Amino acid sequence: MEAGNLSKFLKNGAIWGFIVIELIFFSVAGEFMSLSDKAFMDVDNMLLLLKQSAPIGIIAMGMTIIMVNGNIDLSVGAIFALSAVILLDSLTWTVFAGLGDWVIPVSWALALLTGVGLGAINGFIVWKTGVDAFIVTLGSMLGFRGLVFMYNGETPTSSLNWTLVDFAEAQFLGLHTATWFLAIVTLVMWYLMTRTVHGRNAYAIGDNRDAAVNAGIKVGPHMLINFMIIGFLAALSAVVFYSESGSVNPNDGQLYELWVITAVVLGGTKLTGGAGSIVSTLGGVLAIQLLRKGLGHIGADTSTVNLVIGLILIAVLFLDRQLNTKGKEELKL
Amino acid sequence: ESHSPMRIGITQNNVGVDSYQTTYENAFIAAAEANDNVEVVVLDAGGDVARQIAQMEDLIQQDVDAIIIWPTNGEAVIPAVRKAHSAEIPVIVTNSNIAEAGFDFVSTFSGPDNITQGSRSAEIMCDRFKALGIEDEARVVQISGQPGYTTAIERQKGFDDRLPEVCPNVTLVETQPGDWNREKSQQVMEAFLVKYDDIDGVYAGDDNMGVGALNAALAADRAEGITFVGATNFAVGYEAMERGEYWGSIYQSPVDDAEAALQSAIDLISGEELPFLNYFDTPKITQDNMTEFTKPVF
Amino acid sequence: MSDQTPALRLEGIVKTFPGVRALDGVSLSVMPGEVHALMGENGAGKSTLMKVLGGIYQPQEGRIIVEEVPTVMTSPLQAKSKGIVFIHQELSLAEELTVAENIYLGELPRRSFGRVDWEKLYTQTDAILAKLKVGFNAKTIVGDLSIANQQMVEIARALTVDAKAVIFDEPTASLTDAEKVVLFDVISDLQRQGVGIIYISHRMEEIFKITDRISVLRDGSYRGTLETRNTTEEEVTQLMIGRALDLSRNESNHELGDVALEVRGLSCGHMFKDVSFDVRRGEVLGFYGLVGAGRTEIVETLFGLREPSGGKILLDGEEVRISSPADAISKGISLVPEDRKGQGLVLGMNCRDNMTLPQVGELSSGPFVAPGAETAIFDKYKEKLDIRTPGWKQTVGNLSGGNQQKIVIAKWLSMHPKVLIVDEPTRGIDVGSKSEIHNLIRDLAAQGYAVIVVSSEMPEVLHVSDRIVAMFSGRVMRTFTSEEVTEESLIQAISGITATEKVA
Amino acid sequence: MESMSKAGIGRFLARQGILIAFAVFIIGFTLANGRFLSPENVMGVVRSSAILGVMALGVTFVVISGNLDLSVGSMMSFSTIVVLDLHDKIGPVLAIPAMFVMTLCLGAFIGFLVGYLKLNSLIVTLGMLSAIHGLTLTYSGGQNMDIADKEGTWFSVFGQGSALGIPVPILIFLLLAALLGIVLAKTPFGRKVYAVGGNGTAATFSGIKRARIVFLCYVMSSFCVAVAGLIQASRSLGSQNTVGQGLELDVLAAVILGGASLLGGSGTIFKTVIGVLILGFIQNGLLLVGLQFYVQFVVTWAIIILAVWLDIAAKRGKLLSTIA
Ligand SMILES: Nc1ncnc2c1ncn2[C@@H]1O[C@H](COP(=O)(O)OP(=O)(O)OP(=O)(O)O)[C@@H](O)[C@H]1O
Ligand SMILES: Nc1ncnc2c1ncn2[C@@H]1O[C@H](COP(=O)(O)OP(=O)(O)OP(=O)(O)O)[C@@H](O)[C@H]1O
Ligand SMILES: O[C@@H]1[C@@H](O)[C@H](O)OC[C@H]1O
Ligand SMILES: [Mg+2]
Ligand SMILES: [Mg+2]
Repeated sequence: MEAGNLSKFLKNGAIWGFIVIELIFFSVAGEFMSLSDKAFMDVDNMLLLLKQSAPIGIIAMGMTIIMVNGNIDLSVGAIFALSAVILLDSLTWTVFAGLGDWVIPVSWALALLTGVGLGAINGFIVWKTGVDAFIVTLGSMLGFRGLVFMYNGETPTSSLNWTLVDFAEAQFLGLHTATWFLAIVTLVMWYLMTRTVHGRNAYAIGDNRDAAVNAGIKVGPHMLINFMIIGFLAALSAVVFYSESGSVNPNDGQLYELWVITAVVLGGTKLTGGAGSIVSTLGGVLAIQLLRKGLGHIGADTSTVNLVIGLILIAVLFLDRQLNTKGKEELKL
Repeated sequence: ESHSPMRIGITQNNVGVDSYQTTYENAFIAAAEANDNVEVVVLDAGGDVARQIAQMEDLIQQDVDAIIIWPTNGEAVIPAVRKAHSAEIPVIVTNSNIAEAGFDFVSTFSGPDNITQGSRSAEIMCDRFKALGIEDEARVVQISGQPGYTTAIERQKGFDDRLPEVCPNVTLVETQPGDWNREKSQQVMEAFLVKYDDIDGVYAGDDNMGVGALNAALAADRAEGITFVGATNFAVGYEAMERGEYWGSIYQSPVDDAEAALQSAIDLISGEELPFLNYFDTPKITQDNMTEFTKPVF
Repeated sequence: MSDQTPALRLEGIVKTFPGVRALDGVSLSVMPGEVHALMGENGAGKSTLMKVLGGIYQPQEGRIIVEEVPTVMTSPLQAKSKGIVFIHQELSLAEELTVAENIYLGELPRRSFGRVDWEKLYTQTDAILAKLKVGFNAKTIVGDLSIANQQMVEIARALTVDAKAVIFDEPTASLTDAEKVVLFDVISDLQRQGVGIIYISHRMEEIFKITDRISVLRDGSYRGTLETRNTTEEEVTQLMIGRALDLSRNESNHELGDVALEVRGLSCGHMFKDVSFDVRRGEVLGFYGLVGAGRTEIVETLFGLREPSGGKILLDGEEVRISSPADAISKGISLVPEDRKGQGLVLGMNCRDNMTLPQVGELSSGPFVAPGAETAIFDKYKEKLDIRTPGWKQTVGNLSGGNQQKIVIAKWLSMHPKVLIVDEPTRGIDVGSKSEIHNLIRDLAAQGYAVIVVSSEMPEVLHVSDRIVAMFSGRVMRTFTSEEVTEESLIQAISGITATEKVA
Repeated sequence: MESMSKAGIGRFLARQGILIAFAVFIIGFTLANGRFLSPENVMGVVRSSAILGVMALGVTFVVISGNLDLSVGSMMSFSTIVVLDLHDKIGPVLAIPAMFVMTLCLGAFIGFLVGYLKLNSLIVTLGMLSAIHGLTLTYSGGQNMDIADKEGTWFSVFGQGSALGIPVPILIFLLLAALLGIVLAKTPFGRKVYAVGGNGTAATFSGIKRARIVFLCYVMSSFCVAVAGLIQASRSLGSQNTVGQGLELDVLAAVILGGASLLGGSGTIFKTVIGVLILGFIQNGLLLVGLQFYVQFVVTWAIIILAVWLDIAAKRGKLLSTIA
């Protein structure tokens, strides 16, 4: 049993090992190459790291359950943008003029509702048409983006509300607002996936869909709920981020889907479904953010950043595989 | 607080997107290297606001002496700029400005005036139509930059507003985005050519797209009768003008752009007063006056 | 019995697939507390009938009546709610999940807010596992279990609900004798509780041991029901295949040739150690042992799928290193793997292409595949092994379990290997075809091939082998010749008893 | 009788679902704009789809073998930039093979990682998307690459020439499609690709060298990318560094639209060609109708989902899915 736990830890530990390597590397390299006197591992810098991980991180938690469930969602970037548009625009709606700052929770709710609704559209189509989630969400990645542009043309939707900004920039017990949101989402999703019937069924469906169906699990509603969850989280990510930045470009969130999926897969979630963990996803998110931050810290230029990020993604995968092979005894497949 | 050397950080919008931005980055680094008294850290937001805000925070955290920002979104970065301001780090906005709400937290803007550029393109187009005597019937299509890009929006606005003022009888038939991309623009133009038998002018948000449109027209044998006007004169545009296929553009040097931004930062750190809006001039360039300009290096 | 109300009745069920009339007006009734056997050749329609009953397929015609109430089974969930439990022929498990979660798949015990009641889940599961006397626990990950143990997990599902009827579709196909005993105990428990049981199997001895009545299907239609007490194997077989079966061993008195394959002191990690044996041309060498004895790992090593940690392999007297299956094939070794779905077939591919996959390169004419030659091979083995399929274009996944197995066997027979290894070759194969395959194996030996048969069925190894290697826990305990072997000595050897004796 | 003919139609639809969807859109667009079906326009669409199409041919192999390739867009930028740069430096005769060799090396590298090292193809090719972009920027210094003497080079033939009245890009696309279609459908290699994607373990057990097959699929894909880069470079005789950016998703969409499953083991070259044409005609049709670009986004969304839905609904003989 104990040996099992240890090997399991090593298995899931690859990403954390990589994070440690990153920290060491950038700390040392930073001494020579950074123009800042401050150490890379300065506490404030690490707190920033957590905060900056929030936009991708919050969505990645939703992507984990979606992928464990055996689906994928390429439309999260567009949902992120559309929810942000609703958030910022509704702050200025005249119907809410009387509310004062109480408009804030109302706008949040509207934005979150938007996310849930868009997620539901995806989920419903996947369920009822039987078209693969990849296609459905590839389509809605475009379609939802179209809606963003339809809403306000090419111009950004803006509404800088300083009360909101102050709230978003605040630090409580040292952690930024965004970090708190990331932490809470991580915790809740971890609980959902490891402790609830819905979460366990998601694993079962992703692992062996026929078996789940034979056992009487309702696959459709589960998928629908999971798409609503990721829609909600994409919107929450937007709420957290745009409360601080106050303006959304119609292009915002583009390529988020790819980074989110990368983080999730780096964390060890299987693309084919059935396996994955929230905690490892958090590792994947931090690893990517750290990489960006670290490369900035040592002043790498654009082409180097592209090159290095790409190759390092591959290297992590390689490392992970080396740690996971059971050795010579394994079947050579 | 006089460090020597001065430490200046820049976060650019999206360096990979075209050679204008890469040339800007290279020129910026070169200018900094030429100055012993300056050290720079150069970051690229890859077009992502969130990444840009994170980079602002990192630069503040690194306690640089000045921050230059080429905003991905002129409004979204305001709170981040405010943070720099509170940390007493002067901020210079470059290339495209931030929104007015943020002016309080910014020391100076240095860059081109994109709205003016759009209007000037409209004027070039109109003048050419007048010379050809078709100012009362000409029909124009527009290929705009990447949707959502400040530069794209402003140039389109400048053009859309100015054209009816100078040439009230010219019709702007349709606008479609070409995403700053030559190939995409070529496809858009191909469709325009099928759809409209009569096209007299094409306005493209930059020369890369303008040349894409030109290629489409050349392939369809319809380039002869069309006046092509772009913006940001790229080397391809300049060459097409030399060949007489492309009429005009707006001359804008990324090298000037970068050097001006860096200089503004240096001046600020050294305690100089600068005007708030530091536009550098971006003149009209057409086949008629192109000999006055050197061929762009990018 | 006849004045009781049946637990379950099926009336005039018709189910067709494109090009196949799988069920043609089948009727069946099962009494409470009865074990009702469903028999028929591969492809006769047994699994399809059960899937109709289990709500997986909707029939075109016919009625299902549960305790005298006509019921439309629209989904597995609904069937379950009517008290019908279905233990599938093909494993239907989520491998990444625990044993407990699999057993209670779809009905995990809940607490408030949709939380799983883990305590209840584990105690209930452990109680069930105790009844099944298995060597793993509720928290074991299913993917880490052997196929046999996975089958036990599947069986455990029958014990979770108050079932009215339980369907076992070939539950023993991958069980060894010890586990079978447990299964039969479970079945008689259920029987005592008044549950009606439908039991599908191709193994006559089981049928006669545990069932009360036997219904027979042939080509999708109902052929009759027999009282087990009052019938004989011959009668059942006659009804199933329309003729009597010749079960005598094909004793061709051919000479044994040279040693084709020799294994000396072969080891692979902790999976097997110091294994030595040889097979001659013209000989069938059987491997017998308990689950986990390491037989499969040995043959996988011979086929280049595992790296040995010691020892040597000699082919025709020459030492060889076998680096991959491709290498093994080129050296004349073939392996019929034990897991037909996972290792044997590309389920989405058609029958012919599956069958000729290992030789598609050799069969080609110029740069192109040779469909003619491939179809010829297919036709030959379809005939030889009596494979039931509307044609070579049929997707293999749509074939019945037994017919899929035949495709796998044909795939390797058609390669004419020097050494043919078959691992559990007749899993899920009907009686008629089984003896056909046994005869084929004997024939091949007679033609001078060296054959290794790994099997967990004692009658099978006894029937086909010239010599039998008995294995226990990764080691060869003893090698028997067909003259000296007895059931008792074989059981002793594979239980490790010989080992202690030897040590003592 | 009635049920027979019904079944017949059903089976016909099941095979032709995607073609029918295609026909419906064509009719729709033709009604909306009479010029849609004019020979020039059709030719134009096919010509500009050729680049995407050529790439999709290679990706079809990769997808059938059970993997993904997200690196094709960025690799295409690389090929285009390299061949344009070398054109002026060593002349087209050497530039073309040199570019092919470099591109094939990239493909071989990916094939090695995914095939032999068995690394996850999504991450590997996503990583390569970024890395190759970095490589291209380094190579070109981020500058546009243009051939100096645009009039005087025969290099323009691949993108702008025509033979027998048909533009060369179309010829290349169709020839390559025919060739690769035959490879996939009629050769042992093709069969092995299906087997590896359908069940890699069973393929290995059948003596197929799975790693090598996967490797070759990526090499094939990079070959197609090189061809696409050649056409692209020749078409405009100059290029931005980002010329192929974002094409990876379009390519994938075309392949999937054609009916290949992301799980591997299914798909055909013919269907991919249909997928490519559908995408090309949708884009062009919407431009001709003159909707705002964002309305086009929304309509494209609807069309993609409808097309695939129709295709699979026809196969299963029911409009709604059987998912419980
Ligand atoms: N989904 C399907 N599509 C097409 N044909 C099918 C499908 N499922 C079953 N069949 C066909 O229906 C017939 C009956 O198959 P079934 O699985 O019921 O046989 P079985 O009696 O269980 O055989 P076995 O003993 O081999 O398991 C076979 O000819 C099979 O090929
Ligand atoms: N003590 C054990 N408990 C649980 N699983 C075991 C044990 N020993 C081996 N196994 C697993 O059981 C599986 C079957 O083992 P193996 O293939 O060696 O048995 P076998 O003799 O071929 O029997 P069979 O193939 O009939 O199950 C292997 O995957 C192995 O990992
Ligand atoms: O030409 C454009 C340049 O002027 C702008 O600033 O950035 C985008 C470019 O394509
Ligand atoms: Mg069956
Ligand atoms: Mg075995």
